Amino acid sequence: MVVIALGVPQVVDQFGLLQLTIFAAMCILALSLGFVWGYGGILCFGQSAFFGLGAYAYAVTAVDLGESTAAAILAVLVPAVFAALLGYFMFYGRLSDVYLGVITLSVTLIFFNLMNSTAGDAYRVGKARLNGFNGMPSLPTLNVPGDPARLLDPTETFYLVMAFLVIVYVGLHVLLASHFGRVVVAIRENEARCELLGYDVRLHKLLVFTIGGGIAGLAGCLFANWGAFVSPNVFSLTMTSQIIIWVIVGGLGTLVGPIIGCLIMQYLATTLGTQQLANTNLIFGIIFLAFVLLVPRGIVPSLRALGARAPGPSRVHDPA
Amino acid sequence: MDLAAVLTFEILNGVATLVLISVGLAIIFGMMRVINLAHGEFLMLGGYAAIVATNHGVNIWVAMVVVAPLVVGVVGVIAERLIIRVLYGRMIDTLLATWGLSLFFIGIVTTIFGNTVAGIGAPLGSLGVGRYSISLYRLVLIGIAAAILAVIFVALRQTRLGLIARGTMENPNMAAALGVSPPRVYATTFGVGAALTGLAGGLLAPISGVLPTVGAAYVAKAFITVISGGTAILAGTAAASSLFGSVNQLLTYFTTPVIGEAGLLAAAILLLRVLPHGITGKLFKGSL
Amino acid sequence: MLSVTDLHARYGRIPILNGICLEVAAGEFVGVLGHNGMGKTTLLKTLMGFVPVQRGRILFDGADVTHEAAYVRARRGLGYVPQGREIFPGLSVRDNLRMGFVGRGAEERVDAIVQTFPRLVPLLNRRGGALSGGEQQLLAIARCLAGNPRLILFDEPTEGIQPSIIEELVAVLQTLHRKQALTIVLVEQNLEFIAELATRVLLIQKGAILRELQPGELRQAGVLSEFIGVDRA
Amino acid sequence: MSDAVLQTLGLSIRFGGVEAVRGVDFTLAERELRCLIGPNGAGKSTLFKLLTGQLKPTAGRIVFRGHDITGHHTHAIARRGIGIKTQVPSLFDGLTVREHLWLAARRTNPAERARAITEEILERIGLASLANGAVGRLSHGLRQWVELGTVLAGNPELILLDEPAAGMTHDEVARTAELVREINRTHALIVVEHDMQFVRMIARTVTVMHQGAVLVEDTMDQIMKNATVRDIYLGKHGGS
Repeated sequence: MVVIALGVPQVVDQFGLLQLTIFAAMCILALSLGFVWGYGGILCFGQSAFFGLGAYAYAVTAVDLGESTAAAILAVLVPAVFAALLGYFMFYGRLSDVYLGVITLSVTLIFFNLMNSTAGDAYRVGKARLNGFNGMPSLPTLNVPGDPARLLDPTETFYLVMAFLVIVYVGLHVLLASHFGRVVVAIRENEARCELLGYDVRLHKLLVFTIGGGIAGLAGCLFANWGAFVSPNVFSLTMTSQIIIWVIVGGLGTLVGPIIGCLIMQYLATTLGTQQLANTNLIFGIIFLAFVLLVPRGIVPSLRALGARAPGPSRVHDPA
Repeated sequence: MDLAAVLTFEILNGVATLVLISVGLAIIFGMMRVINLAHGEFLMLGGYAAIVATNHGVNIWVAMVVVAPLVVGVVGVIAERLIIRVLYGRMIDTLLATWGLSLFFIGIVTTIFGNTVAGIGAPLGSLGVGRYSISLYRLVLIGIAAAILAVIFVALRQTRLGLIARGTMENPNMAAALGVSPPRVYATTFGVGAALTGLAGGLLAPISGVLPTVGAAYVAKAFITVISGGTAILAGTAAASSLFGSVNQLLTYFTTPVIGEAGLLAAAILLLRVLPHGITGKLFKGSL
Repeated sequence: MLSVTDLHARYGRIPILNGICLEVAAGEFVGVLGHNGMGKTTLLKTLMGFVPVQRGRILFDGADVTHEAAYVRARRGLGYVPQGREIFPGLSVRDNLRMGFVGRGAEERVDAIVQTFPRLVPLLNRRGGALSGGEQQLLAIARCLAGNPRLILFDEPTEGIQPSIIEELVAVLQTLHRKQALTIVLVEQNLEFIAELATRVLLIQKGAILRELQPGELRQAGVLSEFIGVDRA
Repeated sequence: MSDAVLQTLGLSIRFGGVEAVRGVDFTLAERELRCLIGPNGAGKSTLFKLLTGQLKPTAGRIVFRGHDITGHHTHAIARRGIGIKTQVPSLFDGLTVREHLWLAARRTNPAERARAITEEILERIGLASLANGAVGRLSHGLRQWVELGTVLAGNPELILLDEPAAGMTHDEVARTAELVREINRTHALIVVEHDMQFVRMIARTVTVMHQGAVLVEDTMDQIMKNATVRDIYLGKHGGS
């Protein structure tokens, strides 16, 4: 992965590089839900709330300070803290799965409505005007820490986003292999048994949810930086649906799955967007339904199951 | 005095809107424990049905009160047959499938009508209250919301179908052991819930206009109302609508709509922290 | 009337029924005796259609009902009085009875049925959930009768019931069997109750019929010990 | 009182109109093995759920090793040292047998020690050959063993076993009895079981519950001679 990443800017043109940068940022977002839902078993339908909060936190801070380092840090912290707060109410109130899904979805939709109605001079944070549905244009992009004048060029941004993707991917792998991670998976399998073994289920879920919120915020920061623009659409139903579809298509319980799902669907969305043959929502709705009804486990786990059933001669070890 | 009257009207209006947009969802949730994520799109379809019918010369009242619920009711029955029934007992898959359905509806309506706002003029005029004026049509909506709750109450209490519905809701297996067919009850429930949602969509079309993504504007409030209400269809909807409608309208009146929305959400999250099964999960147990 | 061959069923992943064979002729009162966890309740739930059959066959009145839905079996005339009674707690006693027969003329039917259960008459407008265990048991039987079944499956009607009402239950069941000629299958761990009522007793153990006894044999010391599990051979 | 591992005082729980457990006073001594029997609905499993915090009592207190644990969270009670094998095995279907034991052992032990405990328990319950298989595919009997092993790996001070012999063959029942006696050398246990043969293999003192209350407490021999106990088992409705 790292080798490919380093080689890419040499062979791809500027437009392709920008495309790949945004794809990578979205993969980080996909990973955040793949972790929270696929491993933590937390049905979060509102991952875009944290993504959007990250984007707005970056936008507002960057405009106010004219420097991106603090903005990027806040873009991770603000959604993480918000996730912790929301998570506290949900997990310590012992809301069931379905309620959790609906509440998180409602939260992001209310953010959407809220941000849409912040047009006008009254809605500003310091120098930063929120601008309602028009969004915040011309945001300062990422600069070298401590040197606001030295902005990152597209190639550097690409490297940076790829580096974050690798760090998040590897970091989640390490986390899942740790004691904490294995307890998280055990909670997904059977909450009651975990409690009977003495593990605090609520606390573990809260931590997973908070980490997921922070990662989604990072993706939001990279997204806002990529277009130097953020609008309430980061909270929209379409946005939050997309994240769910990535994970469903790719498969729950893997980290590669959401990345693959994200890449396939992003590619599809880009292609559909340019040719206007059929409405994107229509196609997405059909894919969504098809996967839930026909391939409920998603691509990666289904392929793995196929692979496990097929007689692979190199994997057969006779114990005798 | 005028202010008090207008404020009361605003609050009743907020409550009535919540009742209208959430009662269909509440029926489906209360009876089947299914949360229909395409609920917002059912509202949207109701709006389009009313507008298209009106533009084709149908009387606006007939379009809103007859055509919209009929169209959406049929859509609901078809959706139950093709999707919900297949996933019966798999709650999360049902949620996801209805989400797919929601995108599908948005897509298909956008393809047909385009991504622009359609609307019809609100019938009736307005009424002067001292220095203020209130819309007669909104006054009628308050009446309709109250009437819907009353009709549901009577239907559940007094009719044979209502008895079967209440029995199946309490214990579907025992109802089946007595010869009641739960699949048929569920199909009917989903149809009735969808039809009421279509009715709400039709009635709200003159006020807010319709566009393919209008569902998102309503649906969060509807979910919050139903979940906070708990499983009792009538008591839950009425209690949660009254609470959130008042919070929302009062905050909106004295501050801004933004704070009104945020206040509604905060009130719901606080409420669910205290009562995880909703208002009727603990209080008013066993009510309709 | 009811013919069961080699019935296998499991609860989740736990096998509960391991090849039950059972023949019930019209007019019989068959008692199935067994301890907790021996598969009594699962047997009735499988017969009623709430637990899927893994292997074997169920014939009711000559028709193969093995894979039919519960409500279809109920409409064929199979009645069910479940363990724990399963009264609709939020419905009134009258509505509970009306649930037993939702067709036309339900009111008259309810009035007629209640005559046989005088204890329920003053309670008709009470919520089902507010009744005592014994009253609920009578209501569950009355509700089942409202549907006019030809064969009734009873699941431990004496569980958690006061002795005085158990005597009343004996009388009610005797009337149903002798005067109304209903066919009855009753599962119980209450040995006395079965001995008093059944015309034939089957001993169920680990999901299979261990052997058949005459009601009189139930009072023999050897059988008693075997049932309790003290002197298992 | 100081040598009591567990003590309940007037423990009760009510579901709607039904009092499933009524004023239970129960004392368990250090290293004691107690069998809990009684007909269906006597309140045995409910009592276990109260002891592990899965249900909150409506009245009464639970004292474990001198600490009042009434109303504490399930995980907090488990941390104090109460382990339970539930009636229907409660397991992580997607995880392997080894992972089960490791998760239980690792909570109180460093990684190295947890691995050692895992291997030791695998040998002890005889599941070493299945250690890397997903538990979801195992038969009911084997699942019982996995759960027992998981409880042991956590090394709780008090072990509750709810129907440990259910669904086992005669040989397996005998092996389970052997294991229970062995555990009892170092741990206090309460065992709920319907299989009277199994109870006779392990029991010294037996508590009989009926309709939510403790009916009688005595040695196994005395219990079997007790007329009231016989009556409730035969359905003569005695004792109420």
